[in-house]
Amino acid sequence: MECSFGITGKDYVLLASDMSAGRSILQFKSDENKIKELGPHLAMAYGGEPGDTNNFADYIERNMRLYHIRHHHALLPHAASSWIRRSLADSIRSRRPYSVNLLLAGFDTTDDTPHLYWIDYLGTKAVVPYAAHGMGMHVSLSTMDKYWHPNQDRRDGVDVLKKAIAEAQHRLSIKFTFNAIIIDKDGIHTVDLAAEDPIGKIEAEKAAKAEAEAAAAAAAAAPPAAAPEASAPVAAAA
Amino acid sequence: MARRYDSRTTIFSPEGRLFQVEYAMEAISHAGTVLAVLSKEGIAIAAEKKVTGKLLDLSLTTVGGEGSEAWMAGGGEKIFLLNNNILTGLAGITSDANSLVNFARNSAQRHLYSYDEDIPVEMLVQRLCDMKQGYTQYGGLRPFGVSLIYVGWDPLHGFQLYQSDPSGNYSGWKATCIGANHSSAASLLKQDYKDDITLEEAKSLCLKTMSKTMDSTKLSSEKLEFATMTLHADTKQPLAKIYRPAELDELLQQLELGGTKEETVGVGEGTGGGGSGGNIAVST
Amino acid sequence: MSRSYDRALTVFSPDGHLFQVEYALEAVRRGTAAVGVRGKSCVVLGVEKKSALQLQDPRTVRKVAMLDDHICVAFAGLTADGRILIDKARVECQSHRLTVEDPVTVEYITKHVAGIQQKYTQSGGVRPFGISTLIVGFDPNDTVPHLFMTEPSGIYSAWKACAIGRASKTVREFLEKNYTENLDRELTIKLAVKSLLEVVQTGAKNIEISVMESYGVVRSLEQTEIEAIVSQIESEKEAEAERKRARLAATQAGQASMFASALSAAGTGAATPSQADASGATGEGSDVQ
Amino acid sequence: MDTLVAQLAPSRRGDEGSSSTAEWANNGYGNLDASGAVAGMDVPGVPDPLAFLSMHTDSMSTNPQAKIKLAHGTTTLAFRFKGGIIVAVDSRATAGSYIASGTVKKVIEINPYLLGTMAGGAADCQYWETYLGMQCRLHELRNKERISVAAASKILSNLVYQYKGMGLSMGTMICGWDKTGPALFYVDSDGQRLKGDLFSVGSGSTFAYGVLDQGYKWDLSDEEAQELGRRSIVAAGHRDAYSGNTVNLFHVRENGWEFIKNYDLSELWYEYEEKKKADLAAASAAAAGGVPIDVE
Amino acid sequence: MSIQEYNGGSVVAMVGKDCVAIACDLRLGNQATGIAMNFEKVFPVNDTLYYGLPGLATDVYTLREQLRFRVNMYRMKEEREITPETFTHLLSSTLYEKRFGPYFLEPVIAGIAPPTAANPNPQPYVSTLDSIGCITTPKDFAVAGTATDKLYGAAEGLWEPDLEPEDLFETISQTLLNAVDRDALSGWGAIVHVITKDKVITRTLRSRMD
Repeated sequence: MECSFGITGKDYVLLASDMSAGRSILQFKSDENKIKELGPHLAMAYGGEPGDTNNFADYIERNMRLYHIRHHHALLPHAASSWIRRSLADSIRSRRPYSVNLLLAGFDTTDDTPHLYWIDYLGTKAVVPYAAHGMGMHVSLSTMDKYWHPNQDRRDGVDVLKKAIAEAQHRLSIKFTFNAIIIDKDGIHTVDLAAEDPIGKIEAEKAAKAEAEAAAAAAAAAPPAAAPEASAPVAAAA
Repeated sequence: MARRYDSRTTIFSPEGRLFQVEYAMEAISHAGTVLAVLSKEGIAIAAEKKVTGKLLDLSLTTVGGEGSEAWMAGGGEKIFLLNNNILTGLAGITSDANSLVNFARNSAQRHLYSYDEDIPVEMLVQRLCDMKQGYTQYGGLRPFGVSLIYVGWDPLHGFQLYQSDPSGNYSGWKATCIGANHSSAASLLKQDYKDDITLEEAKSLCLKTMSKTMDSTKLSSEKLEFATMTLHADTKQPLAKIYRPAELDELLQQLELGGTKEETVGVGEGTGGGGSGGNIAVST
Repeated sequence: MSRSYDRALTVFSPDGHLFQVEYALEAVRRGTAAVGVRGKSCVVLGVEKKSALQLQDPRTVRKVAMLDDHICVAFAGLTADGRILIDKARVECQSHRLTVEDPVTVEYITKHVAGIQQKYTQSGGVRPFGISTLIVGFDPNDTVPHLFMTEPSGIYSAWKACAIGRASKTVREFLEKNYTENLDRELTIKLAVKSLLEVVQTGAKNIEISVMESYGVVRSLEQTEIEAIVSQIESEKEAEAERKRARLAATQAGQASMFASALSAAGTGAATPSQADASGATGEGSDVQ
Repeated sequence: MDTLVAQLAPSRRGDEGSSSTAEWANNGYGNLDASGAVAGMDVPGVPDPLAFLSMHTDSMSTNPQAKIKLAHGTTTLAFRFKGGIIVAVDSRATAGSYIASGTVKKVIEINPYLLGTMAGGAADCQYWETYLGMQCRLHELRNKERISVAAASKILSNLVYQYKGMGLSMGTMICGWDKTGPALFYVDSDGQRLKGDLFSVGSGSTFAYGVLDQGYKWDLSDEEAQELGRRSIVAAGHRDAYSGNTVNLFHVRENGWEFIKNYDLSELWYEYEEKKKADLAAASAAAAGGVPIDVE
Repeated sequence: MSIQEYNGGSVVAMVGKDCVAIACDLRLGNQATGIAMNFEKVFPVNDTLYYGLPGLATDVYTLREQLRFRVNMYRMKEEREITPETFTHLLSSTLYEKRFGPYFLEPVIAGIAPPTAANPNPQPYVSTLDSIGCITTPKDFAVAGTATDKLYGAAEGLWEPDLEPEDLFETISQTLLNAVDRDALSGWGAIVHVITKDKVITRTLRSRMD
């Protein structure tokens, strides 16, 4: 009873997931965040068997963090997808497999490319430009087939996502609410789907932050102790 | 009684020193020199070979090759490919070195298996050093009598050059040297190294320093192994090249460092099985 | 021969010493210096950096490391041992979060690190870790800074200010003399730098400072910032020395006027800060930091 | 009244004894009785026909390993708009993963004013919709006017409801034009009957909806509507393994239905991809420098 | 639907005159739903040896990565390329290790060994294995995947001995395309490799997208 979408564009990748949590026909919660940030440029939307989902997501999150802190850099999206896939592939042949499906989205900062992986509980991995899991797979894939095109900009991407979500909300008897994020070279930003122009909002926030930083730097430059960003190795904390 | 002796191989001296480790380093300072120079376009590495005997039969070994051929070019004794993107030059006890090379290759393949990417250079260095450290801390083991220079490329930090020693320490360098005469070589490198050095200059600096460090006046492929790590012009993927004896001699001649051909006896040119394929089979 | 000798490298000597542990501490004393100072609402780690050689890549020289978002560690002793121990601690930090969701507390991870070190003083066939650590950080949902130290023996202890590594005794004495409670951020950093200057003669370029200001907020100071602090300290010292000289001159003048006969050279050369063991001559072998 | 019901009701469970050759002789070919109702459907003489059916066939999808694989897997759609009704279907029939046919006619031309679509059991649809055509003709003769779409669909619904629980499998849309204008009903073998503006049925229907819903509005022009129908079937044929091959497109207007064309689905897919690329190139060219102007 | 059919996909390999060809479709499905049209099932071992793994996609990745590990170690230890025969046996024993929980795959191998002193003129080689490692070495062609039945039909009709590389390319392409057109779970593009002693010709085919 879940639904998630991923869409890549020219220099970003979008990820959206429904926010319901429950058992069989009962919904306990309609504001559960089922998108997990796994690094500065990596996140996954996950669903599946209740219990398995959160345990698996935590396991992945901690391992990604450990890798990051051990090696001073986060796993690149491709390597992360490979490791996560292997975890599921090993699990499927274990005594008690994790029943978790996920969309893994990341931005590779070494060559500035967005990445999206469709991964299921068997450990199947597909490298795709856009994808859906759960109910969305059946009702909205064709919507994305029609409206997605390569190299589209952020606003076009959000439009496609909104169409896919609209289709799911229109055709499925369960009513979902969605949350979404966008990952680009600056990291992960939340997308407010209710906003008139979610991208404009993010851009405004980014601009404001840059301005504040510039102001702070200018202010700090005046007294002897300049304060630009933290440098390695302590930057790992940032 | 013997066991007690064994297990006391790595213990602290009253001054807090690990003599076994220091002795191991001593052993290395007599070994053939290995020297490497980093540039933005790639890295050059050279190693001094000790000629052991005139009757040594090298006809069955393949020395040198580029890309996937380099995998099968283990006929050398000083320079090895550890992974697609990493070459190493070793100084010290050869048998220890072989065991380390094997461990490194296995580690690299394990990383490839888990992450479907070439192992980042520093990570492999760290893997190896963690093991070396273990051999300085656990009883019944002596430290590895090998220092290594690693040259490699990964997308995170580009070209990188590291060295490690028997204690399990490692550090990154722009140009460095291990083995015999390493301190004099290091000071030569310090003098001549520029930050904007090109690959051609790095190769030349590497070999010229080597010729000054080694006793013999004229270098040749009989006394030297040489390799480069660059990026493939088209694919932008790391490309290791271990020089074949003929190629090295040609390079030495160009640099006027020797390279005069003696009658080479049976040094193979390789089996010649379609070499243009690149690295596809090996990784990614 | 008794087999127990085979199993443990670290055994009691007839007069009750664990020599290997004591010798390991010697390895620590041969390492570069590290200090930790706790302020009112921040905690500072300062380390002596061996000057990177001209051709060395400074990225690979690491003496201060993060264990988790909110915990920072500095060590003195055998570098390779340090790397291994830090790695074990990092794994524990993430495992702890995975099993109980909460991040570790500073004391918890200190205890864990010390526990590992202790094990290596007692288990079969291993030598102790040749390092001491300073672990600093903030507990989750708390604003109190913490500073702990661990030793090769597995002893751990909480401190207001502490030093490890070469000449640590001198630095500790300095800290004991100069520490005051509730230092603000600037003064905490200054004290850390000042104490390091007791052993580091070469000044700012061989000092690295990390400041933890609250949970998960860590900054390492830029070289220019440290230089600014060092020059400030020096000018203060200068002024102090000037004052002293002036006072001395005045006294001498007074004395001179009193006693026409000169009692020359009696009090000159006012106590310079005790010069620490500056040899720095680490053994040729095992690399220590 | 009871007699009427008795006549209309099919014999259940074949308890009148098996349809003997004698009966055949009396009634001629076909299994209709004198009144035109279905005389006797053979039902296997087992306690539970449904279990029997699902043991031997894959009609229920409960037993995919069944030896007898009935043709199924489909995408059909129909929608009402100001210019009438668009009916579009694919043409693939599969038995297991085997594509048994790529040229199945999934629109059944009941009469010049009525179309029925076919999803589920091919035979079920064919038989009962043909039978419906007969009933419609009879209605026309008896009442001297065309049967309404509502009535026709009700007849079909009533018929299949008789057999509920016995393994019939059909999901169909009855489309036509009557006094009320364009009319569209969905009828399935559960007996469900729905009036509506837009339906899609079959294994690929969810994918068809994905395009249909986003492009549908009442005021579509004829061309737009036909394109929407086509595009939706292509979307479904692309994603669903059990749909595809060709698109059959029909348009129902006031004076009856018209068969527009049969399209190769894969060719259409490539065309749409090409168009996407061309649009993108045009857009980027426009963004780059607008319309190039010749300068001399 | 069986687990081997879960993701769909097919592979075919054919012997020619001093050449071999191996081809696969590109579909990755989630049962009936197509997910990706870039899922290659044929991988290179070296310049003259390829293998295909139709079957359960998760096992395609796992086995491929495991084989890459083993072949790389073989190459480094032996300091030579693995031959098709040896690779087949390596694959066989790797599969048999999972005798009681098999990989749901039916590998197909195609290659030509590099010439050696002992074997100066190696012959083109095609083999296929079942999911637990039983080897068969046909002289003509090998097929596997969800379109197996249809591939057999097409290949029996189209294949003939001693085809030159270009003719072999045509034959294997037609075989694959016609077979997957009758298979609901294969298709969505195809890729063909023709391996000769000194080069590999790789071409992607335009196929039905439904």
